[in-house]
Amino acid sequence: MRKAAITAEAAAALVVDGARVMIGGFLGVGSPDRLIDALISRGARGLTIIGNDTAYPTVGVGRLIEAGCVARVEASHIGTNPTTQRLMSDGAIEVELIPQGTLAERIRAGGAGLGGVLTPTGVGTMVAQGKQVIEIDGATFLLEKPMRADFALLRAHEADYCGNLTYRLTAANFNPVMALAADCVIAEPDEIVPAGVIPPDAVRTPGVLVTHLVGRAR
Amino acid sequence: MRKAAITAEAAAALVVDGARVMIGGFLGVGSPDRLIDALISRGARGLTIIGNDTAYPTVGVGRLIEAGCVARVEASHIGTNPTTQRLMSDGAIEVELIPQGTLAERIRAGGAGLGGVLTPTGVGTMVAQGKQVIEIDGATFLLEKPMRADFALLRAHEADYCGNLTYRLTAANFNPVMALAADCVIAEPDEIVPAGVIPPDAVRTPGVLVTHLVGRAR
Amino acid sequence: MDAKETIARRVAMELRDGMLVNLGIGLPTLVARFVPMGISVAFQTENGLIGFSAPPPEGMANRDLVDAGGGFIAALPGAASFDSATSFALIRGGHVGLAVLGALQVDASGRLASWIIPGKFTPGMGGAMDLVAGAKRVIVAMQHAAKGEPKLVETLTLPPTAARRVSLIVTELAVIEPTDDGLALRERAPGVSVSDILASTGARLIVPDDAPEMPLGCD
Amino acid sequence: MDAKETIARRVAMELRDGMLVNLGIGLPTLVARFVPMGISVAFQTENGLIGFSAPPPEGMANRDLVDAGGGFIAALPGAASFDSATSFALIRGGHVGLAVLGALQVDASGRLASWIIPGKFTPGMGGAMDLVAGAKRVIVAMQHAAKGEPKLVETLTLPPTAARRVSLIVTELAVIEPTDDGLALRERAPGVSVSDILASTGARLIVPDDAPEMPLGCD
Repeated sequence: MRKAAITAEAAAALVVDGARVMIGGFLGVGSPDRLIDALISRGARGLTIIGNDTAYPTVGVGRLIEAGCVARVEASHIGTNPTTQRLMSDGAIEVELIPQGTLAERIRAGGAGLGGVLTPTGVGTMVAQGKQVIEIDGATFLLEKPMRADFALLRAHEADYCGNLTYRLTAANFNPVMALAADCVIAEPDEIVPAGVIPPDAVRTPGVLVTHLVGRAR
Repeated sequence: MRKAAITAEAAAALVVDGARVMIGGFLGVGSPDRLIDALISRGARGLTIIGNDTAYPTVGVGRLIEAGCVARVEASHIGTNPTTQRLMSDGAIEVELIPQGTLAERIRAGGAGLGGVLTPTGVGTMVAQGKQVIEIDGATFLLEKPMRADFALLRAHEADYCGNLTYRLTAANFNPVMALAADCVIAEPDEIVPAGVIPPDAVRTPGVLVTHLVGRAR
Repeated sequence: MDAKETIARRVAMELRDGMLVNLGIGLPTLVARFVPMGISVAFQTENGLIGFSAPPPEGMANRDLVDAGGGFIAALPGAASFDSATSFALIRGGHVGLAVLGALQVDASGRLASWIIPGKFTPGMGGAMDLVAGAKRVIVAMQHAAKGEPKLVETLTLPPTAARRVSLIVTELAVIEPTDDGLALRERAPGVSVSDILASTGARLIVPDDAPEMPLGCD
Repeated sequence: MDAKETIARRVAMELRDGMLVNLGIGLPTLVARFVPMGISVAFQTENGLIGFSAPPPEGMANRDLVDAGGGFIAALPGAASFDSATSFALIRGGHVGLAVLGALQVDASGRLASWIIPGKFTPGMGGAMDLVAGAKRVIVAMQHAAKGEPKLVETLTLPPTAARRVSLIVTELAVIEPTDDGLALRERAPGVSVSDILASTGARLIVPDDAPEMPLGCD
């Protein structure tokens, strides 16, 4: 089940304008920087970005915002990026704010074939507006819908020839759940190693979930 | 956050008669054999066992059944253990059968503070009897309740002094989700190593979830 | 070629390059022996591993490495292990391209029964209900009849494993596809006539003018 | 001792041996500096690690190892890393013994507001809503007033972060506990009088006959 590596440019060409795109990372840590570069270079437009945050104007997802690639953001936090704040106020981009744990679990549900997430988070707040509230054994939960995307752009530490991925320390964050929840999963690893180099117990994302690996720059 | 190791006998003494007990393992692989020995030695009675299966009469959870420790089983499969079948027919033990993926997800939900699991599995079958059916965006899901237990008895490969656990190959199975979902979590590792020997990225169950570690036999 | 090999060989013709495949315990396990040349598939064992072959070399078995039937397996280079929640996220989430399962019965609507014979034997559903609910394609691999009784029946007399219609049924006599109009005969086993098939089938079959012989690959 | 240190020191007195603790960005982060002698706690950063200290030694920072505020941290021996879904399983599932959070407002019912000032600033809730919903205890660590306006108010004028009542409020002036009857004054900061506290508080306070001075640990 070997995969051929593609370039970041070839990968960015797959990500069509207007697509729903999950991007791993937390304030830029664990974000696929070469894929982001390539999306900016090709002048991507109208993307919906799903991720934890929009980092900073010069970092991670923030660079896509700055470059005008983004029409909509679904994230838990945009407070570190004044550009996101400003474009949202101006009506130039839409922002949906989602509690961080709910975001992770909705993506996992989308990838795991579950019908939704029943969470106590957000009950009695603005987050509950328009959502079904379900009482179970005396406790109250919001029914949050599963999330999926057309593409997931991941940053990994190591990949092997089969597409198996490892992540490092706090750079894992949303990458592993996003690997489950997109039609096309593109992983940008720091290193690529032959099959068998990553022990089975060290794999965090099985290679069958990965559509394309971004190879080393020439 | 160091933990002191306790003996399997001391651990078995904590597991009171009549308790709800999750036990890791799949046909005995990844089951905590020394804890099972100790429960049999102390003559445990009336336990509700939650696990994938009841293995074989001389293996894993099957030995608890054989020794008369068990009043009730919540599992996905009992076909490999004729004793479980016979005791169920005789009315000597109760058995609730739960689809394997639903069992894993219900335990995870119990440990993750979710109100339930919305799964397509079991819709239109006997498993759906008495359960709420929820329609979400045109698809039908069963609402399956979260599961928790008084105790989780886990088999791990390595533990460190902080209680961090690793598992090996197919011996992980239900152990990691069970670590989230019991009031008292007792782990029986093959090896115990000093803090720092297991790299952070290799940890599969963070030590904060583990109440007691079973030490090496003297 | 015995009945089981015929079934396993025919099912193997449904494998496609790059597929993630889950083979049920028993007969479906045999399919792994007949993967067509030039095709690479990944096998998942739902107790927590993708990328295995069975059995391990003599004397090399590891107690922590078994398949869902409890038999020792070997991991291939590039194997990945994971816990049960992740394994069933893969299954329920549609990441398994093909699940091959045994069955006690399949009925005219394409539903299968496989986990309980009330009052007689209650093995439990294990992972089968999730596989039928979640895999992209589900193939039932079973002998056409058991103890002279047809296993293809008009309406299940045993409790169903899922409401979902399976994709294909492969027996040692025939390949049958459940459709909106009922069970359609697609292929005959070599040397088996349509009337042989009808005689062993307890459900109405839609019989085409010409049912070709099933391909069984080559060695 | 400045206001922030007073707050951080007092909150640190609530730490208990063996606790899993999550400190919010900003002021709450300071609590880690004042862990009482003889007590060992594990700090979680919700972006995916338990067991860290901050900052790393000069020149030793790793780009893949940061806290939830984006600052470089060091991992301690025995640290464990995990993804966001697992991190919030720990938070939502009640495995975090204590969460310390900042707030814009807390009202007489003990609800906090911390994630949006409609029309002015919309940082988002990040992990705060999950922490308030799931941690065993939630302590609000905040300055008593902002720009002369009380942050303790009768009823929130900002959107709440959760319906749940927080466990304790610690400011540089007082320790206040939300109860069924309203906000109860528990302790005064050294040198602060009850009337000082009342003057900066926008909600009714239940004042005891004797409000002791808050303990601030020793160095």
